[in-house]
Amino acid sequence: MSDHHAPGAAAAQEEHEEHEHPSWKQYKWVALILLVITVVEVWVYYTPFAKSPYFNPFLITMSAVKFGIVVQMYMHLKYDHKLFRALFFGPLLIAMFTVTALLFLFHQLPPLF
Amino acid sequence: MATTAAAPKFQPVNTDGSYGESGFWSWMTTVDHKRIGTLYLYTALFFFIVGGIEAGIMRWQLALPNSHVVSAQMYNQLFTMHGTTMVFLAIMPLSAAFFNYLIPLQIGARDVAFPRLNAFSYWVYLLGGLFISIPILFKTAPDAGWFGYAPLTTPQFSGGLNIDFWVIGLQILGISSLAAAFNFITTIINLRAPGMTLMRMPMFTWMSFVVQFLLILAFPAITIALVFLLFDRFFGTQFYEIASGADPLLWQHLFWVFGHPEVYILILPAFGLVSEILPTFSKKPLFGYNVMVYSGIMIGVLGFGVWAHHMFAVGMGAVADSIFSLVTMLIGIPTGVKIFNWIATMWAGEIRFTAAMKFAIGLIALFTIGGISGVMHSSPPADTQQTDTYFVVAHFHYVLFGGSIMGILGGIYYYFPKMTGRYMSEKLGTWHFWLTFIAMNLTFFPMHFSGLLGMPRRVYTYDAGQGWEKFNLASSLGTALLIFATSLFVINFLWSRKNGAKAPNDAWGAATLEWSIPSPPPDYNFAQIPIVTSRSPLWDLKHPEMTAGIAHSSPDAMTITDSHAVPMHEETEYKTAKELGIPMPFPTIKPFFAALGIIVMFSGLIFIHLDKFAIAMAITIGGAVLLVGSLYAWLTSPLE
Amino acid sequence: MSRKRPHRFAPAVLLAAVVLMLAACGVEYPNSTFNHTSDLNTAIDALWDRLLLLGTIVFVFVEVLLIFTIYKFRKRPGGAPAKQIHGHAALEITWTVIPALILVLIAVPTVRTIFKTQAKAPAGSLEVTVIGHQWWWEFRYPSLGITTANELYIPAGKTVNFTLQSRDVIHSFWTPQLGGKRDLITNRTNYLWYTVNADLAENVFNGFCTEYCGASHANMRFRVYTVSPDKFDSWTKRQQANGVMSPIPSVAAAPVVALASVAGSKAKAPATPPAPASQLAVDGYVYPLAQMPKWTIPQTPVPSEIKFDDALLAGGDSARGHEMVANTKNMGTVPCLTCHIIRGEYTAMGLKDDVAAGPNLTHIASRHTFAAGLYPTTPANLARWIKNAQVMKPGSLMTVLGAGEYNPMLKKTNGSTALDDRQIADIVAYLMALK
Amino acid sequence: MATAVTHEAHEAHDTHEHVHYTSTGLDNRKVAIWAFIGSECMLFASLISTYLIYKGRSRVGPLPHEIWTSPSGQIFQPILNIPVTSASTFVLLMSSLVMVLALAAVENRGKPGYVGTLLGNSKFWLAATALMGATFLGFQAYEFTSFVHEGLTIKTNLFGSSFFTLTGFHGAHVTAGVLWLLTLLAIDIKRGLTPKDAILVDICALYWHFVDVVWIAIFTLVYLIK
Ligand code: HEA
Ligand code: HEA
Ligand code: HEC
Ligand code: CUA
Ligand SMILES: [Cu+2]
Repeated sequence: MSDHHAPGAAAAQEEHEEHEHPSWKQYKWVALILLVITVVEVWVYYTPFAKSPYFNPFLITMSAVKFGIVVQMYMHLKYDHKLFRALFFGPLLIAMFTVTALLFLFHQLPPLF
Repeated sequence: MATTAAAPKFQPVNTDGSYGESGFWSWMTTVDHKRIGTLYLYTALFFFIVGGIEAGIMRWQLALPNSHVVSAQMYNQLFTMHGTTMVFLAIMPLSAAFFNYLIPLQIGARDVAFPRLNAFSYWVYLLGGLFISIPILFKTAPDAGWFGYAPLTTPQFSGGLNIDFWVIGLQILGISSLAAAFNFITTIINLRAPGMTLMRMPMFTWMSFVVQFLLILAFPAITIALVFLLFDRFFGTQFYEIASGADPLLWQHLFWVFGHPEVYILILPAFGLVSEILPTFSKKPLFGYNVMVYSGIMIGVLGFGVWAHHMFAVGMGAVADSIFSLVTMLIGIPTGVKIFNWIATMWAGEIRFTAAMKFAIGLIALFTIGGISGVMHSSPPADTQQTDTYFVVAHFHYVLFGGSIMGILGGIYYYFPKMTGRYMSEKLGTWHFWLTFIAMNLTFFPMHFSGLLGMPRRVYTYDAGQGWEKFNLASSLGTALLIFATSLFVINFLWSRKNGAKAPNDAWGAATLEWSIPSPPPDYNFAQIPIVTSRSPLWDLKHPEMTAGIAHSSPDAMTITDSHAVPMHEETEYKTAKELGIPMPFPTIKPFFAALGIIVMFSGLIFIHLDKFAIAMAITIGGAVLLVGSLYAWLTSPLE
Repeated sequence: MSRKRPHRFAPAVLLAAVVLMLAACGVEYPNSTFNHTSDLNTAIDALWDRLLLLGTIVFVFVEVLLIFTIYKFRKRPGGAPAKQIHGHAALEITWTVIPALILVLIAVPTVRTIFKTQAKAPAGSLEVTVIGHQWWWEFRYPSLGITTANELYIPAGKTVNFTLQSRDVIHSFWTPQLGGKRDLITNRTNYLWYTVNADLAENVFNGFCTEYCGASHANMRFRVYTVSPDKFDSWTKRQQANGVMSPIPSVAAAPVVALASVAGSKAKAPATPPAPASQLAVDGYVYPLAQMPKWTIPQTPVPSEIKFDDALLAGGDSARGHEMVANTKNMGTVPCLTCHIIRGEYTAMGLKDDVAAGPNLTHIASRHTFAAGLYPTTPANLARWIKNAQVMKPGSLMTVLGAGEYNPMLKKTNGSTALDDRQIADIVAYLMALK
Repeated sequence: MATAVTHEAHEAHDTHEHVHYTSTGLDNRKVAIWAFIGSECMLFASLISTYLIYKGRSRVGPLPHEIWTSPSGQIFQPILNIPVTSASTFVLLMSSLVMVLALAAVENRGKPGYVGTLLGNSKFWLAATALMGATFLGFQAYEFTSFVHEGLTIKTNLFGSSFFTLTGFHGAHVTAGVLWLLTLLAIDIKRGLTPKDAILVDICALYWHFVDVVWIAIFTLVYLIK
């Protein structure tokens, strides 16, 4: 199966990765984006939009974006071995499913039907 | 005994697996996965007997209506500890014994990824197990059932120390399971021999791999649930305090988010063992290997979506009941695939009925019954008549005893020659099997009836004339027979260690790597790491006619960087690690002290409850210092 | 030889199973879940029959296939060598699809039944509030103004909607013969409703607590009497009346105790205040003791540790007992009314159902069992109960009242000021008058 | 980073434990830390679920976003302090950037563009990350004490219990991270971290970023959402 990576191949692949490894230039942009999103989030909190039904979904989307950026760039999951992606996103998926299910069960989310 | 391999020239220095380096201290400091596996095996068997004795007393009490062998309070402690012991101290560690012993051997590794962490896991398990078990001797054992529903466990309703031992004990045991799981995940991902692709791994390793993921994902949920309870009991938080408006279902959900994956943690290793035994004794490869892998993964994943089927009586509402019911039923499909693939594995084979094989077949027969009653539970309206009755008790003993225990017993018969270099007595084993098979059904089958005829579970006594007498008497007689049968096993096990017939490398004519090295294996396992070219390397080597039709592919020679790797062969010579120039991890006591530190640290909490705050602080800080100190010493000293 | 055994053994197991199954429908099984006694029970049973049928088919198929395989392909001299088969896609798909189809056959009626049985109770049902306590049952009929304990009367043929709540830990309400169980959960309210078949009037059923709730979980039982609607009304009248001896002179003018209701339920006090008890108390229906089937009469052995001279009971004076229980001055040694409500007695206490720690005793003598179905209501049993409830029922939350008895709550032995046997006999005589 | 490990595999066979052959070519510790992080997802999922489930269920105040009047008439203001927490969130977010630079400094030690520059000064970056972590903890300590002054403790109500436990667990993770960073700093000062040691920094960084990511979720779900 393709799951096997012989070490030689892996080494070669990583050398390749090294190349793509984000640099200071990217890092600083990433930091800036994170910062801007956070500022927007907090700002929105104080605007009338905070009363809108879209406020919570908006915030959750924003923080999901931040979450994704940090994981992909700073934790270099985007550039790393795909195994790590599986090790992280698999459990994350199950965890998010569990949270959602629990919130439904305790009526913290509107009922499905 | 049918063997296909010639006896090896190799003779170990001594046969207890310790290679000259024996004695108490060598066991305390060992980091060898095989010895740790052995420790797990003995400890878990001990706890299995403890749990069995607890069950025996319970059945003695329930043999007749209105009888009074033990008090109500004692009975409640007994069933709580019976469940807790069997689940956390017997079956899980029995599985861990096999993880430890077998995974490195099956994937062609010299040890696990973190040998010292492995020792640490064992010591935490042992000490935590004693911590939670000993109170029963002083009549202060946990008494809220193995799933300890809040608010019964809150200080308001359980003021004594009983629940303290439970919440702390389980917390400690969780540490052990988690540490071990990280270790095995890394081991399986990283330490496979060249050519041992994931889809060439033996089925036991595969199922263990799935189990490790269940462990790392299920245990956090109970850890948090227990943290809340611990805080409630010691620091005055309100998580389960009904007066503050707490919702008792919070505990139930968190517990079962853990609890249901937990039952698959208990069964999948047994499934793995059976998947090793059946092919060997049918002289056929496992039928539908890929599908067996996927169904195992499916069971694991779906297992996270069914937890609330334990809560069909709590009033979750029709929608939630329906969804959980449907997902629960779905699990029957991949499990059924396993059952049929096992039967297909035997189909057209040459079946040898060794003791191990009998237990494996027993698992198929008995687990099916438990699985079917599980599907009966999965229908919520029907389950409202079944939940919390003996029908449930029947269900889970069929899957736990008929499944996990049968599989593990089969595994012990099967791997005993590898571990000790000697066979267990087949004659006693046959007796053991048939008595267990009969007694098991005699004990647990009548529970289906007593349950459907209205008998609630967890009752220390019941009134006469309710229509339950004969079923209970049958169950109790069955238990007596079960104890007798288990004694035969214990005798066989102990006797055969020294007196069993000698076993060669390949005791049964199996296909996988662990059988290519001496029995018991040398401490470094493989003098030379084999290069694997198929799923059944040893059959390739010894019975090429069996595997002729399969495509083989060696890993690219370029990619084999391990200087010890050589093409697959059977090892017949014994040399020390030194002679071979294989670096071995140093034995060390540090993991033991780190584990001890954890236990001491947690024990301090008990004194908070006794209102001895200063003592509590002193003990906790002492434990923490011991823990941190040992950890620091451990992390800064070289491994090998 | 070993390979032949499973062959003979399995059919024997099967046969035994079928025989037992058939036997299970007989009268020997007073708590059987298979009798179609209510609409709920009938719906569940229909589902169960299907589960059992399909389950049996799967069971027989798998076991027969297994036994056949291991018999046919056992290794024997001259047998065919093993065929090296690695898998078979079509076969594997088959045994994925067929179980899936079987599951559909189960899933569809399951979901239907869920939505049917969990719908809102039909309007006009009799409302009964069930409150779980460690370790006894409180039953309230908010629309009728009745509070009773451990013995439940319901009219056959009429829908009863149970509102389920708990005062302490989780319990579960279950009458196996009548229908599925539902949990009583603290800080939550659950519902369960069913209609008992009209032809089942004049029946008694056993009920159980089925969620582990502590020391005496096993002793948390109850009785359900299904009676005809007119008998139910008659019973209702009796229960609405005050206790037989009340009102005692000193508090004669006190108003009727307000009928407390569980938070959330909109109970109203009965339209007409109950008539003076002395006339009404013994009127009205009670399920005749003589008709109680033997399995509804508790056979719990009375602990021999409690010594009580039963001869004293014959001389018990109910008036003296009444004076002891209902007189404020005695509250220190005879504190019954700090925990129990006896309607009409000492209402100045103001004890409400919602606060009362123990069962409502207004008509205790009209209940055939007490202490949550643990003992028959006889003077001898009551006397021992009052003397030492802890020994009578492990962990019971009723204090130990007999002189010289050890009180585990206070961790000391009661002194001589506690109740002596004579006094207990008087109190028992009074209780036995609370018909 | 991992490249170095593989290259060195043969020469260093007996001296360094982390150069063992692995089937994927990946370092054992890195695989383990990812598995650990996966597990932590579930840990925080349980904590966050509990917080959200108990939101709005407290019978007494103080409350996160609502004014609460006690039966005795005392008025409690909404307790969460968004400006202060925004500041601490900012610090933690930026610490991730600094952490990345620390790793880059170790990985690229000796490479042009790094030698002698601030970018190549791993000690500085490590110390800065630890410092920012400590700052975050300082904010948290301030927040906790001010809550206690305003009448909210871990014992007060369901909100208090679940809030302090959730953020406390996160704070404990940050504390562990700070200690870890300081240990690395000590090693760096003692013997200097070389590209060969990059793995040590890498796993610490992964942990650190994860703790940051969890805070992103907490900040939104606990502080901002109403
Ligand atoms: C080894 C552990 C183990 C295993 C593997 C299982 C497997 C299953 N369990 Fe069980 N279960 C427990 C251990 C286990 N269980 C325990 C310990 C409890 C009680 C906890 C407590 O309350 O103390 C429990 C309780 C329990 C309940 C709650 C009952 C209640 O309290 O009311 C339910 C409800 O749905 C359930 C369902 C199932 C199902 C559907 C499966 C399925 O995975 C079974 C699938 C298998 C088969 C179906 C058989 C083989 C399949 C075929 C031959 C194919 C054809 C079959 C069909 C088409 C049906 N189990
Ligand atoms: C995990 C596995 C497991 C196993 C293997 C068993 C094994 C057994 N269990 Fe149990 N059981 C549980 C898990 C398990 N159980 C759980 C989780 C519960 C729920 C607890 C709860 O409600 O909280 C439970 C509950 C439970 C109950 C219900 C209690 C109640 O609700 O009131 C009963 C009642 O009969 C019972 C009986 C038995 C019996 C007779 C055995 C037998 O199979 C035991 C057989 C074992 C032996 C026979 C070993 C003893 C051997 C010797 C003594 C020989 C010694 C000889 C020498 C030293 C030479 N178990
Ligand atoms: C501390 C509170 C308390 C006091 C005081 C108390 N009881 Fe009780 N009583 C209880 C509780 C609680 C129960 C329910 C116990 C159980 O069934 O587990 C009970 C049950 C009973 C029952 C059984 C009722 C039934 O229907 O099952 C009787 C009869 C009884 N008490 C009589 C008395 C008498 C008479 C006195 C005074 C002499 C008394 N009790 C004092 C708490 C109390
Ligand atoms: Cu109440 Cu069990
Ligand atoms: Cu389950």
